[in-house]
Amino acid sequence: MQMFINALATAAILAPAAVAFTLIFTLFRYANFAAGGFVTVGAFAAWTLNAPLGLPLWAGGVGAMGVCAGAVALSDRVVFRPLRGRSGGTLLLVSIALSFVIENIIRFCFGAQVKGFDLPLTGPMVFAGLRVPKETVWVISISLIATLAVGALLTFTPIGRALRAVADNASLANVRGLPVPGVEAFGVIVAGALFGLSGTLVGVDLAIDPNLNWAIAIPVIAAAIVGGLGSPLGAAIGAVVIGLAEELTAAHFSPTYKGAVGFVVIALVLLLRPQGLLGTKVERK
Amino acid sequence: MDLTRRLFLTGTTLAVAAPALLRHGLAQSEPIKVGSLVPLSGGGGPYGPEKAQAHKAVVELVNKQGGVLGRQVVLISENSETNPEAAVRAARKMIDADRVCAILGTWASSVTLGIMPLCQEANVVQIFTGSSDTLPNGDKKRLCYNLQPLNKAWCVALADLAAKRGELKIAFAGPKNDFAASMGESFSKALEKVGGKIVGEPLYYNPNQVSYRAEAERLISSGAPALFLAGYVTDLTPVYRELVRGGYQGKVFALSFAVGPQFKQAVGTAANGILHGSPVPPVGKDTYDAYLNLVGLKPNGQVQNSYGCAAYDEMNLLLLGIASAKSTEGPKIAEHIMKVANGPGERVTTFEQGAKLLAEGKTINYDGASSSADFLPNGMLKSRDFALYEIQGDKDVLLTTTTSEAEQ
Amino acid sequence: MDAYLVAILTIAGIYIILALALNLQFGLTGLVNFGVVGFFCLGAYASGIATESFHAPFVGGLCVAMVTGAVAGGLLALLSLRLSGDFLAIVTLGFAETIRLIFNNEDWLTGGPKGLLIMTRPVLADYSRSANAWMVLAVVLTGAVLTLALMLRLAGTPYGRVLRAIREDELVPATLGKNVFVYRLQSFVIGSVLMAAAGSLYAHYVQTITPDNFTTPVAILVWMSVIVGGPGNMLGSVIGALVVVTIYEGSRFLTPWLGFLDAEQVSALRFIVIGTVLILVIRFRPEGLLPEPKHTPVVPATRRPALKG
Amino acid sequence: MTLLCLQNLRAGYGGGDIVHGVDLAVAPGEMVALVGPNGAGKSTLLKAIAGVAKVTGGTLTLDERNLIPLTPAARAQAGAVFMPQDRNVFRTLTVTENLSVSAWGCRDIAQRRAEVTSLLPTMRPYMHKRAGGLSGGQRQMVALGMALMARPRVLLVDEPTAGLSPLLVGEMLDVLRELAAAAALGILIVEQNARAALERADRALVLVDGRVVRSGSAAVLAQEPDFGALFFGEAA
Amino acid sequence: MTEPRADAPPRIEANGLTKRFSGVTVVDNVSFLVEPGQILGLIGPNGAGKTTLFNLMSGVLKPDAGRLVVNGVEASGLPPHRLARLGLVRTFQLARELDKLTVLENVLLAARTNAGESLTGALFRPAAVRLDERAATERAREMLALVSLSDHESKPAANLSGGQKKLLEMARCLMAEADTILLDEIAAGVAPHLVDEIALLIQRLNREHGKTFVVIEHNIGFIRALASRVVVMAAGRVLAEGSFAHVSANPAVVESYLGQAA
Repeated sequence: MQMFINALATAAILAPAAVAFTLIFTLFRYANFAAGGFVTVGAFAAWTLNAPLGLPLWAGGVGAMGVCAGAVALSDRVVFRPLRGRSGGTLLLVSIALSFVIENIIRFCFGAQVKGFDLPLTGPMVFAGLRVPKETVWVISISLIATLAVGALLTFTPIGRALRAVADNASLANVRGLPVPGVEAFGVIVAGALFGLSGTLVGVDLAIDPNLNWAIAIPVIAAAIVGGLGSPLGAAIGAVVIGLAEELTAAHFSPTYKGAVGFVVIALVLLLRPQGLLGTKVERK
Repeated sequence: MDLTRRLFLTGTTLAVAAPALLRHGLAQSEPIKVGSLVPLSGGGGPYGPEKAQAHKAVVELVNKQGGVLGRQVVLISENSETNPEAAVRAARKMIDADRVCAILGTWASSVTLGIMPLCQEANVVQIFTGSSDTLPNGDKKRLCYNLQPLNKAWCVALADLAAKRGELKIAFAGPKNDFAASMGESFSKALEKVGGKIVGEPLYYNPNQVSYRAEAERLISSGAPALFLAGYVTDLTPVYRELVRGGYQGKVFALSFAVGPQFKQAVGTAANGILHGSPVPPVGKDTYDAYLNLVGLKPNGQVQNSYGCAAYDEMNLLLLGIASAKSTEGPKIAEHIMKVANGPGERVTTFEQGAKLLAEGKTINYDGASSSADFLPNGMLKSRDFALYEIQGDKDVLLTTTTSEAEQ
Repeated sequence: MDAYLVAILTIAGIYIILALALNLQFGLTGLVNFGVVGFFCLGAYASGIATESFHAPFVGGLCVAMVTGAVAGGLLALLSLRLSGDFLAIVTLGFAETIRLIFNNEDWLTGGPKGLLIMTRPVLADYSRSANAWMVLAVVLTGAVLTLALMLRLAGTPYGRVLRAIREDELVPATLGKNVFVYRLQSFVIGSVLMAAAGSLYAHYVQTITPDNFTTPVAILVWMSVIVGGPGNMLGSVIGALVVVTIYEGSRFLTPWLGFLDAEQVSALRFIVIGTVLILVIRFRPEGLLPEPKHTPVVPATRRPALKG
Repeated sequence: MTLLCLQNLRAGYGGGDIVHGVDLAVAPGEMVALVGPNGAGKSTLLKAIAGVAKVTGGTLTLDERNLIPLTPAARAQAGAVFMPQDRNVFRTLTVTENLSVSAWGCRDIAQRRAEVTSLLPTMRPYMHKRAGGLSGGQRQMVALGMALMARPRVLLVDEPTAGLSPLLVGEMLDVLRELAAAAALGILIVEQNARAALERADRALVLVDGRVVRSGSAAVLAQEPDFGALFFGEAA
Repeated sequence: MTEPRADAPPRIEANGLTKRFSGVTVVDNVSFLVEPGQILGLIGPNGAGKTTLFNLMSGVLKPDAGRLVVNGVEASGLPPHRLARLGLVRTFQLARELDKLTVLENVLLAARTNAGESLTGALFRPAAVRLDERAATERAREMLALVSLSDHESKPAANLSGGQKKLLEMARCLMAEADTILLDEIAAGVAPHLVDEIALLIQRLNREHGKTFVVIEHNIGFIRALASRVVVMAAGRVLAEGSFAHVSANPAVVESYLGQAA
């Protein structure tokens, strides 16, 4: 049970980023490995606003969401849009290269020193022998609220509906009078904000340093893939699965192999889903 | 085909011509070249700059005073990135392109060991700070000097402190690297010697992961009344944070270099009560103050730049060794470093004093800023001061200082 | 300085082998293998363990490395090649990371994070240091030249044509009777074997290998070599690898002019530049420095048979 | 009165014209059928009007407004609404959502939806199902409903009966016929089931190789003795 | 209608082939025979399942039910390359030229035997490779000449026009020396004078070389001129079968094209 709480806490960090990854994937059909890079950007943005500039953490988080939304939108405009229509492998390579550029820009600007939020460290609350740190309660609730909010946004609002419509069939959306580029831009911004949120939550839980990039990219992508790359709910559930798998590995096997968990899970899922990420094969011409 | 051929010809011409041109440009360089290979990024990133600064300060001072054997010293600085792969590339450049006679300042044991085969082959002296017990193994030519005691000595000091505090059941955790692995082994032995026992298996984890919750969970559920965390600041911070949040109540022992200002800033008041120890410069000693003044710091009775002072000694020892050997050949320098470091001879604390006496044909014994700088025959430090502290209200409160002798 | 050039050329030779192997997989066959560094690492350790723990000679270590590479490549291919391209990319990436973790954790076999010290070298005993360096260089360059010859041969024969056809549209060669899976498998395994061989050469050249030597940036450099040189062009990979090693090593000599940056920033800048160049090349010159060569027919087109009937 | 007017319209997809100069007019309440053999350019003509295929020459107006410079979305807003042949519903959205999303930017979505459901009452039982799970006939009905959400002046319908059973073919075409009358819509329909279409359309054009080879009253055309031959490509 | 030869098994024997996509039956229990030396026309309105049937026959798709026998060999569910080796090759409705290969290379790829296409051959048998490649090149040039693409042999295939790409596919099929060739709308998008040439070519190959063809075509004139037998499909089923005159007189066929008056 304690383990389940811990897994949930890990899942809570991963979930917003996994949802964002899914969103970008459904909109544009590419696996954006720069996800970890964007989360790192979020963490550093939140830290900059919180620690050196002295803003409260919630303001830092909101700022991080803004910064990340901008960064993701910029990367989409500058890097990915001109490459639309290239093969999935090419885009994957580009996104990996991009994540390296992002990681090193952060290193260039902030150095390799670890950073932490200006946040008092306190002991856990104890319920029936279960230890629940206060931050974990916050992290889980915020993540849950954010995921539900995005779910609600996608399900109930006109723009969310439009987003799903564009992701489903952009050319039909165009004919049906939807402003496709605008809707795509909105989706990119929502995804960016979610990356920023994940970055802030990572910062609450972990030390912030540029190495976060790969450490977070893999579980995030694994969560999204486990979730089926379709729905935000799926990505959130995927995050819980990855969280549990990591906790189990660390508890019963060896913590040093935790890094491989994401990949093993991806491999297993894809083996059961042999058509690969893109679902059905896209006709070449 | 034509293009390929032309490319090939151009390439060949360049490849043949380049060394000749470069050799011409760098012909018979008068200055003595010394390599400074410090971690400016990666796990050792926090400690590299002070080492680089110390190297530079000594070299500038010595050059101002007329150099070594009448020759200027040129410092070649590279970043080891705390990564053996990067360090090997950098070392190769220093050795083959710059033709340095020594490489100073490597910090992580893996880096020191990584470049060791290169240095051995090229007869390049290595002076460094490291604590892995495997360090002496690769030094077949006796070219290495270590200004930090090995883990064994370090662990003896910490185990003593633990015993004094009545903590005899301690669980061990550290990142999966050479340093922590050797620390775990040594600590377990040292603890047994004072009648204690390690709880469970030593726990190793990978640095750079998203969550350390599972590791903290394992430590908490082991029920150990005390923990020894041999991590660097990058991984210690999140592990400690998870421990606090997980409600861990026991005592925590750590290594001083990991619980510096960054750590304290990151965990705040929760750092109170952490016990930590490290090899320290002899605070208040004239040599240490001289070092601080040289790099522009004021002695304040506190430990400052605990690796910078070692770097200061690294450079002084090397230059004195060269002055004594009257040669820039590695094996000769190494031989003479032992002489100037261990004596017998007149005590000197700076290069200037030493060089003067050497020129007069006298023998010297260098007394360093980080320790008295006396070495075992294998190049490892004989003894060094250890200080043990407790964090109280953002400050490191000195509990005791001991001198721990290295075993041979 | 020439000793340094020898060192750089040795590294470049190793990168050339890696780039050629990846070019066979990606440039010719269209297989997106992000696990380059995994096979490289596997070869290095296999060879190191064979020579140090089992006292095999260098050539023995090299053979062990190649066999290990073949087995690992074959298994990975069987597991993932039937599936779509992006799947292979992720699985190979995971393979590389897992290999690194295993070598980092299984100290009894690999020495764990402190690495493996390798005393066996491809040199004759009792020669000077610089002679040794030249001998290692000769061995590595021989390997690179052999690899290049092999690749040019494969690319220039009808075999290479089938691979390129598979890259363009696997259905066409399939409906013309080519067993696409077997070709892909062969291409992947040959590439893996060569990468492992490169790992072996690397291990015996640097003499200390730790898992930290085999992180993703190495894979990025190899990919950059192939992309910049020109996917599908074997000479391009050679030039690409030289360009990449020059950028990577050459940037060291820029440090004095970048005095206003600290060392950390310089090293970060290096990767920013490499990543950006990679993206720019993919965007603006996907064919690389040397475009895929035109394959001229074996019989020149002299006579043209008239349309009969 | 003319609603939609094409003069000498040429169109294609960028690799040479497929439609070689077509004149055509559609009036409100009128249903015009476009028939002809496969590959004659019927769908391309429809797509050119909707803005999906490229117009390369001629004029195209709706209510005397030039449509050519407009994007597909703007043309839909102007009243020229296209119902594609396949992939014409958002499969992952429910029917209600499909309808709502098709009235992007409108304030009276609920009212429009009520209007459309009253025009197409057969949709009622499956309003909350995902469109991907509907049968072919139901899906076509939803696609039609989506087109109607934009309150079209002219409806451009591309083979609405493809893949439908014969019974549903008639039903679908009847619905369109009634719509044209009830909402004073102009309907331009491309239809494979030529006979069924001609039976309901007011006028018809026979397109072969991108040119109109026959046009006039649907009833008259249907009676022509060589009509069948046209579809075996012999009139070309 | 060509009489089936007693000594040879049918080129293709389809028995109850069925294929469903997400619940929709696209090919529904289709059975027919293709005898050696036949030119079989396959016609029907859009969406009748003709191309899907081709995909089933060439192994690109696996049937959900039914059997396929090619040249007397059980071939249900075989992968495309095995079917190709049984002597059955196809073209694609949308030409699938290999963009970056030259026109000549596109054709060379189809060579039936080429020592250089095996790994060991490419590496260890240079003489055989050269010999085979020389023969293949000469043959490929003949094929290109047949489809009037000789002038383009060194162009990348991507630079051909749509019609030329179709011709290239045709040349590739001929190069493959298969005895049964499936042509999917080979004449669509091809200039009219070339369509006639293709028709002549098919006829000649059929008469002189005994090649068997299955032809999907919307150009009814083309079918009428060529096909010795016609299969009409509608809504996934075989609607009628027989000579062109026979099926075009069939009211059900006319209905399927024109739609029934409801």
